[in-house]
Amino acid sequence: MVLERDPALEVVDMPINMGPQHPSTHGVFRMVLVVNGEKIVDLVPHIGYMHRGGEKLMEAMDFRQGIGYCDRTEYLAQFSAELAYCLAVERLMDLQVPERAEYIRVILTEMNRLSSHFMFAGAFGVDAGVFATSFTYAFPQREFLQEVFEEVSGDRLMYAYFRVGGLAWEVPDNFVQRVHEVLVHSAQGLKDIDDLLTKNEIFMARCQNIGNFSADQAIAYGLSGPMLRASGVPWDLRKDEPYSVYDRFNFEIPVGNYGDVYDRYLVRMEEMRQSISIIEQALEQLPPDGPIVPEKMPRRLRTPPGEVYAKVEAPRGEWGVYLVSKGGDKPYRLKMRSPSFCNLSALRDMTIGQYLADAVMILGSMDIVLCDVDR
Amino acid sequence: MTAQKAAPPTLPEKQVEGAPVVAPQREQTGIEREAERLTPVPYEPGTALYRQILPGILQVPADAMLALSRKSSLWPMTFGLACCAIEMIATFMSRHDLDRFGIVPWPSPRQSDVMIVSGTGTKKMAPAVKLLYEQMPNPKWVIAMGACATNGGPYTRYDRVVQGVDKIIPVDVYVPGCPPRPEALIDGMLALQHKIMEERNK
Amino acid sequence: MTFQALLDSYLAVFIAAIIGFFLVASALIAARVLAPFSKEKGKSISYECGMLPIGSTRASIPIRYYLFAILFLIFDVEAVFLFPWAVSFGHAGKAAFWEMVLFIGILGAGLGYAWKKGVLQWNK
Amino acid sequence: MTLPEGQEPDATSDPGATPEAAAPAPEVAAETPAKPAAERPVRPAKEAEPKEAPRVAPPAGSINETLAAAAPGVVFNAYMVPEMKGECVTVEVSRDDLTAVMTAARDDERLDLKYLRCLSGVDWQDEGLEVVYHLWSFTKKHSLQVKTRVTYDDANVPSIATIYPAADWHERETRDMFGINFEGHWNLVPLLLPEDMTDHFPLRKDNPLQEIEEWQGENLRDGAGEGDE
Repeated sequence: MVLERDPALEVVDMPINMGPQHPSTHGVFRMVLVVNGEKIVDLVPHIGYMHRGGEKLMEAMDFRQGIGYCDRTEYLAQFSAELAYCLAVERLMDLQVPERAEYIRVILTEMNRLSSHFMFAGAFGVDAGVFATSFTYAFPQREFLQEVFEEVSGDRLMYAYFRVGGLAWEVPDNFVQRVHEVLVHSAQGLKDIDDLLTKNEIFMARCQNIGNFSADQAIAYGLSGPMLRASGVPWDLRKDEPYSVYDRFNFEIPVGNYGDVYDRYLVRMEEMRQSISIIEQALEQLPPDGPIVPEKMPRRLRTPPGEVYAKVEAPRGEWGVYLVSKGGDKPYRLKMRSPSFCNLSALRDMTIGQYLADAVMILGSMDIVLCDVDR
Repeated sequence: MTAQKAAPPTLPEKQVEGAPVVAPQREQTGIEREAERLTPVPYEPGTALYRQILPGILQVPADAMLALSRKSSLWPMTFGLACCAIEMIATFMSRHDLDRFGIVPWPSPRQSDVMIVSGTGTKKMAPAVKLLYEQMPNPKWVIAMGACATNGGPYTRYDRVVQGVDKIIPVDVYVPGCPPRPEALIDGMLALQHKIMEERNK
Repeated sequence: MTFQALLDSYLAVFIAAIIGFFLVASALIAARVLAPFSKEKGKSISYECGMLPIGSTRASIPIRYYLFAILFLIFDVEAVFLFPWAVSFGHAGKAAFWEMVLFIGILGAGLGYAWKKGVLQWNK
Repeated sequence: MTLPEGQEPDATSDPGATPEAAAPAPEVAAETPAKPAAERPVRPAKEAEPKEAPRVAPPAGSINETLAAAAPGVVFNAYMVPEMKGECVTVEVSRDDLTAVMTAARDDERLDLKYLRCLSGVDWQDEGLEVVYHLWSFTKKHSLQVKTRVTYDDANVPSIATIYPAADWHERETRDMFGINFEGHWNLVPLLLPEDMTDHFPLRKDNPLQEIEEWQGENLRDGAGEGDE
């Protein structure tokens, strides 16, 4: 006589819904965690809650109107998105961007990287349990940076300041002096967050050795940016495939060696220091005057038929634009290769086997922007 | 080449006189199934017990006192959808402090009074928005922050976007802007407070 | 301590209990009376981040949570005993001190044993 | 967004440096008072713009020879598009030997294209649907662009999610947007669309944009429109 066990008493894996409205999903991302006690057995990510068809609408807009959608798709690193879009169209039309415009673009993109990483540090602190302290450290620095962006482009968040071929208008006269001021604040803010989080016992215990991803796993899953560099692949588009004038600055690329959550945090912190030094070098080499739009700008932006894949090192990774054009002033097909989308696809294999509390840390370390994921 | 290749309708074999022509039942397309998920939530103010038991003359001060207390401690639910969420967080933070109005961001709908819809309401997110709105306790208000929540904003022509959150939940205050500046959101909050004081005796 | 003094000291406790009761009662009654209730379709659905709840709550919880709960309970009760001792620590005399040290020692040994057996680790 | 006023193009500017672009000569700048129609220069007739991007054979010794060696028995035509600045050789492969090419690209140590950078679908309307793969190699520092084209009614492409795990979500997204069915994909459930919407493909060219609704009066709560002032 075989005693079979009552199925009701069986310890079954419990699905937990970490849904679209959740303080630590950085937006509308939903994942169903199948949990056995504290260990995560399976993870089913659901995205698409912010899919609002940026690519379809950009096909209906000509090249000047499409820039607004780049900002709204990647709304923490707007200048990187605009830069990639402008590089794609400029390379398609073989336009030569004047010197001064290139330098101003680099300065603004690197300042945007600072403000994006400050947002990461603030949000990551909240995930680690330092409830609002890291936010109150990070956001004043973002406000200083946004002040300069507002003086330059007129808007706090949606700049639409880069144009195909250069810039929309001249920067204000005290631009260089304002940027120096803001850099002093940013350096101080970076030091505050560093003192608050990096050497913190509990923070290190929570971050180290979870969500490890080896180098070839990271390459196989198509990760890019700080996620790839934290896994030990020294790959930075600004260094290895230099675009615009990045080859004229010298800066190092921080590379982690374990690929865990703590390395990703350290890589981003080090990247902020490198960005500050890049901005300072760019400010010195900035030609004081000169055109910001090429003289021979055609009145209507018509591109020859063809295709181009332009890529930029955005704070989250490689933000690429695959632009197919059949001639005419509207892109025929425009695919935005967003780094958050590719990094997020690796979340499942990073989180299975970890504890429930670490899933939040791993998701936070990816620094995803949900509109970038769903486009 | 029609986009939705619906299954070809099956023709009834023989037509029996007088028999009602049964419309060929084809399997619902995705869009039709989604239509009933997007039905708007009716606005129900709900009636408080003290309105029945307190005599009329005492209701006026009670309403005034309640409205004053409700308006000066509005707890918004952190419901950051898209780019407007960044401006909403910037408004909560130290420079454009919302705490001075008694506005404390609250993660769960069970204890929050205001739902700030900051971002685009897509059709996939609409059932979640409706459910969260229904789960909020009753004196509740909705602020549609930004152009996307007001009428779809720059994404209004895409067919996966609900053209304005007021098509699914009743909205009280619309804050213009894409994204609205923190001052605009504060102005929206003050307008809501003014509205609460106005509507107290309904 | 005459019976009257005893009664007076318990009077304070009695008054505190009454105030506590009325505080809680007023909060509940105020919510019931003042809040405008409305029976909406989704109001009673349990909150799960905006989604319909999945999985059943009848699923049986792994046994390890029970161990954590018991350990917490033991040391919570220990803390309750520590409070009166800590208050009267100054004039309680030596014996009370060593008695409490013995008490904490026994519980500490229990914790050490549990720690060594790996109860505090979650590894399956 | 108008052109900055300082940069009014003069009438004689030739249209940019792109040789093939037959951009129409811009009209006469408007500073001079409007000339009577008779003297206005007749605009040269616009030559028909080339619809297809000019294709250049890749130089000798480039990546497509190594690919041919690595994946024998696969017929493909390789070309380069000038706009890609000589950086990307494009290989058009038929759908059946796509997996052969992909495994060769990833495993062959001469190619070593371990990184799938981007996978995108393109809807060419009458010429069918096209899937474009961008591959990159970290060690060899070269890139390859692989294209396959399928017709509308049997839009099936073998899935490469097993070869490149990065393609998993890209393929699900391309299926959502274009309806290209990737056979062999382990869970081809809609990713960006609701789970039960498998017959609506938003990014196809014949799927129109939604009309902007006029004032949405009937959906607003009654009395919400009047405002109190």
